[in-house]
Amino acid sequence: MKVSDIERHDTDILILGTGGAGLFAALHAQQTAPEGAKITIAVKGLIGKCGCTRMVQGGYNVALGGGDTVERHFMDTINGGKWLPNQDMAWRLCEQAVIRIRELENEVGCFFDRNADGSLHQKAFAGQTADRTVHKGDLTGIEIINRLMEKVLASGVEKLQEHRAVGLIPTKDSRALAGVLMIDMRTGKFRLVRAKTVMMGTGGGPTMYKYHTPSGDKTMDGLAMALRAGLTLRDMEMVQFHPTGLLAGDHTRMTGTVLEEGLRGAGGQLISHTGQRFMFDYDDRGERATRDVVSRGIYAEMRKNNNPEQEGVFISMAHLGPDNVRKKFKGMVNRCADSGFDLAAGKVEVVPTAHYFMGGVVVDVDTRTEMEGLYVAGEDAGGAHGSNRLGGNGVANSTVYGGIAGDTMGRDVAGMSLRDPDEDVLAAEFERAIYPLSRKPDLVLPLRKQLQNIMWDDVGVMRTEAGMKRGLKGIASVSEALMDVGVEDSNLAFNLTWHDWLNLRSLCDVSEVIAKAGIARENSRGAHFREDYPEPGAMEDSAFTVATLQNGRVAVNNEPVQFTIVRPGETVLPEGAPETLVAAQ
Amino acid sequence: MKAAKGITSRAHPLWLAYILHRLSGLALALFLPLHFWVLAMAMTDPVRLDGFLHLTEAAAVKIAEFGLVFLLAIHMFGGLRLIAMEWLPWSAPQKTLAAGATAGSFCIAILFFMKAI
Amino acid sequence: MTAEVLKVTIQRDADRVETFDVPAYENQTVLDVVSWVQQNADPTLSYRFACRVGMCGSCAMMVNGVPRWTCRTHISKVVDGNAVMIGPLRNLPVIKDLAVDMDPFFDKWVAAEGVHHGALTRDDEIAPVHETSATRVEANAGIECINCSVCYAACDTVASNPDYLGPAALQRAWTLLNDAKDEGRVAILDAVSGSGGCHNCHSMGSCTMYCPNELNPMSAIAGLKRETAKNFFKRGR
Amino acid sequence: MLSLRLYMFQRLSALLTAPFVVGHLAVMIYAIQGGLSAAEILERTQGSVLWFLFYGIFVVAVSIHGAIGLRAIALEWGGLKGAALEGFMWLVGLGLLALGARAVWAVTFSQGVGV
Ligand SMILES: Cc1cc2nc3c(=O)[nH]c(=O)nc-3n(C[C@H](O)[C@H](O)[C@H](O)COP(=O)(O)OP(=O)(O)OC[C@H]3O[C@@H](n4cnc5c(N)ncnc54)[C@H](O)[C@@H]3O)c2cc1C
Ligand code: HEM
Ligand code: SF4
Ligand code: F3S
Ligand code: FES
Repeated sequence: MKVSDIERHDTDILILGTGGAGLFAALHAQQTAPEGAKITIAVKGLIGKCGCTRMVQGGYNVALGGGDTVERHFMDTINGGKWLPNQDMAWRLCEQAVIRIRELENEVGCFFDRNADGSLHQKAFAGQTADRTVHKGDLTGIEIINRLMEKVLASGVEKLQEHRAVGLIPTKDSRALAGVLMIDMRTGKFRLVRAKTVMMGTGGGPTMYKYHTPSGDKTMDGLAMALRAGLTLRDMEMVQFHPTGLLAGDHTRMTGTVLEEGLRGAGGQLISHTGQRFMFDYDDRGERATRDVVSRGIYAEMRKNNNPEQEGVFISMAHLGPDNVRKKFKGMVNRCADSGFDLAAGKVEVVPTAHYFMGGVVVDVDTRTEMEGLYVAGEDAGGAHGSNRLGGNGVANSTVYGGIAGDTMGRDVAGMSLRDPDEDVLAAEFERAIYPLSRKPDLVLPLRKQLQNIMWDDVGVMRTEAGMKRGLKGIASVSEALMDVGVEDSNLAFNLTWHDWLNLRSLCDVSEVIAKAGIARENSRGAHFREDYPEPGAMEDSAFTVATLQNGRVAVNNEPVQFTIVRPGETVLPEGAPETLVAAQ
Repeated sequence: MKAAKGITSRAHPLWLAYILHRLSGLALALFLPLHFWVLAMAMTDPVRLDGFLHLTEAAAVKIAEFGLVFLLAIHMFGGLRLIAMEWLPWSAPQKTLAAGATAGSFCIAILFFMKAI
Repeated sequence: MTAEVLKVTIQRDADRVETFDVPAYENQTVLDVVSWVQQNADPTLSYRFACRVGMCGSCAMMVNGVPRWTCRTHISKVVDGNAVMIGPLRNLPVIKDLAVDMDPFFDKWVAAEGVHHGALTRDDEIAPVHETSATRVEANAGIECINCSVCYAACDTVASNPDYLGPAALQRAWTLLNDAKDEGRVAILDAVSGSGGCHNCHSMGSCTMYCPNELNPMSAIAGLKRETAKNFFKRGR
Repeated sequence: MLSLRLYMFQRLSALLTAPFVVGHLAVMIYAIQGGLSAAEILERTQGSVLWFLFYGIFVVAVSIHGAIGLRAIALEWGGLKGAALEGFMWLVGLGLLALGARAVWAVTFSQGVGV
């Protein structure tokens, strides 16, 4: 294969990914772009059938009155993020969520659960001071994405399905983006799609951990591409772990998938290897403490036990009455039953599992990046959550900012024209992607497992400087070893092994950034916990990490947080507002 | 018949009801011209008609006719079942209906058979 | 499971199958078995999955002749002795090996008007809806469909009539018809009354039988037939 | 490719047919006692406007119903499409109607109007 074999394709607005961010961008771009503008949506899987927005269970955070306000939602988000969020982004998220949820119900056709009087039902995730989470049973994401997917499929946008983006190709002066290099996965051929504006919504995805929840297509491709293209990434040490991932063994993809938060909320108990409840040793809210706290509690118990035969702890629901559990958590009970566990009457082994990535590309409140023509939204964008994302703020973030990206692109595109790509970068990105095809074929999987173990052990739930340094070495050795692993090139059509290789390439690249940013943050905030620096540090002096690639090396710096709306110790809530509106459980 | 390729586990009551309905309808549609032709002999050749009707005495023909009445009955009940489930606002006891339709057809056919003997 | 090695036969082409020896592990799903083959034995094997927990509907295949979500099917549930036969999902064009092109399925979803027709906008309040109202209950019955195409693969009418919209698309149309917020009644009824419409369904029930979500497209389609018939009398067409 | 109209014709003709089938079966069960003969049949039916209407409507309904039914089978199992399919349906329908009409005529009025 030669560079000259790359097929060239032009469009006006290109969208990468079809999660909440991608699909909303497509709809909004259509509403705001000038008549006749061509919109193209490219995605690693099938439209709407990949990514994590579809996997959202718990729901969507939005303040809809009843005492709750945008201000309160905002304060919860800032507190949850331990004062690290970009406040303007967090504000916009909370404010626009109100509009977005109405759009979802009224224009897109979602149906969310109701109260007896017909109004929207809202509940509270841990860390919220109001019943705020709108949901459709415990399958909220399916409802949101199915409805969005229908709209987009019916809208007549150009579809490039099973097209994997492998490189952002800038202009010669590298000021602006010219297009995106992709592999048409079904044929194995390359395609350069030039566009006036590109939105990246590839959804991060911390799947470099031994236990992880995101869908299989998410492997940090977007952030790896952004890094190579010279963009700045922030908060890269911030990996959220969900406390209860299913532990079903090494040989099943089921391992790591989420057992929902609601189980603990409803009174589910966590039991250690000795058969004891332990969460009250760590926090007086017990099992109902926030995700980060429970994850660390479980991790500590696992370390105490240190038994490779029985790694995790157990979640037990039986005391709530098996029939009751079966009725209330039908989906979860069935899912466990499929892998041979009885959630209703028995106990199920669980581990913390990498769930969400708070870090991402630095953007402004309109999703613009430093590079003209490139916009980033959803989990790929950093800033809105700071050090921790509240349950329910993830899908709100991707849908709110996806829509904003669509609007912004639709407006910006009018004054823009197609740009010529830097052919040298194009050639380099192409060579990079076909690199393994010229090596001697070998297995990719063992290296992926190796990386996942390293990240879990050394850059995981609890971190130390020594551990992360060891982790960096490990990452480097996997990274190097990968360059000696080839992929058989006899048939490149739908060649998953080639894509496994490329996935691992992205994961290695971003893992290094995570470890370096982790080392750079010498305190513990939100999801980032340093055993050697357990204190959070003064909130007034909060800083966030920024990482860039400089001369081929990852450099991490700290930047002070700008308290543009509220300063630590203050609040935007009116005086005398109650601490929480959630009725005590 | 492309339909036969692929899926192998079709043996559930509703699919069986469908195939029975289709085959009985098909058989009826094939038999009908024959039936008409025989009756039309009343006009053209009454003697031969009698010859045919006498054949009904023969056991083999009896069984064939039994089959035919059975087909008619099964198709009718099956069809009424379908129309009921499509047009009446209930649908839950589908399988029972399917079984009931078959049972009803059997009753009629057997009644016919008994009388015929 | 007693077998230590599974004999996994995979349909590679219309007329080519290959058998692989796959080590049996605890908690293995059909998807895990397929993945094992690709990751260890034949790196060129193609298949599709995403969520791995029965939410995305992209992993369905024919397993011993039955359409199933492979990510949620424990291998012990399907092995015959220690053998299992895996093929691409029926009724859709094969891209390669076990990966099919799902576009026809979604084209029909759209053709059945399977998309919200709303009159309200983001500037309007969210309308109150009573979950216990008869129409809402009916709409809710099919709403959890994940468009996995299992029912579409199970249906013999789809197999023999390329125009037939199929159970999932029609079920979506029925859901919308019952959705108090949807304003597309006429368009939906027209869409399901055309040449590929609901009247092609013979109520063979395989859709309902095999839907892994325990949904009932057959009864949804019966609902469409009822509504269109009523309309026929009213409007004379 | 059964559109709504064909569907309605088929269902309505089926509903129409059902009572006739029941009637027909009843007569058969009654008539078959002691064997069948041409004379016996003709005796019952010759010259009767009622029987003419009974069997006449029956034949019309069954022709419509059967033709649409076979059309579905021709489409799904026979792979017929387009004009061939429609032609087949009309052929079956008109064929059944012709044969049926001839038979009804034969057993009712072919020998002139009787008593
Ligand atoms: C199991 C689970 C449960 C969750 N529950 C909740 C919840 O209850 N509430 C909440 O608020 N949040 C929840 N989240 C988080 C939430 O899902 C995410 O925050 C959000 O959906 C991310 O949206 P996104 O559009 O950025 O990315 P995604 O929805 O993940 O979409 C990413 C898209 O990019 C595509 N893509 C990836 N790489 C490439 C490439 N190289 N080229 C082209 N396309 C590519 C993917 O295929 C996919 O289509 C949950 C997440 C998981 C995993
Ligand atoms: C007794 C009254 C009858 C009723 C209630 C009845 C009902 C039905 C119904 C509802 C169908 C549609 C099936 C479907 O779409 O899946 C059907 C199909 C059919 N019927 Fe009848 N029918 C009757 C009599 C007859 C007779 C006498 C014949 C003989 C010509 C006949 C021939 C057919 C054929 C060939 C089909 C097509 C089968 C298929 O599509 O699977 N029917 N019938
Ligand atoms: S109805 Fe069931 S089988 Fe059919 S697509 Fe939906 S979830 Fe899948
Ligand atoms: S299997 Fe097919 S025929 Fe109808 S009832 Fe289901 S769609
Ligand atoms: S992988 Fe998503 S449903 Fe099986």
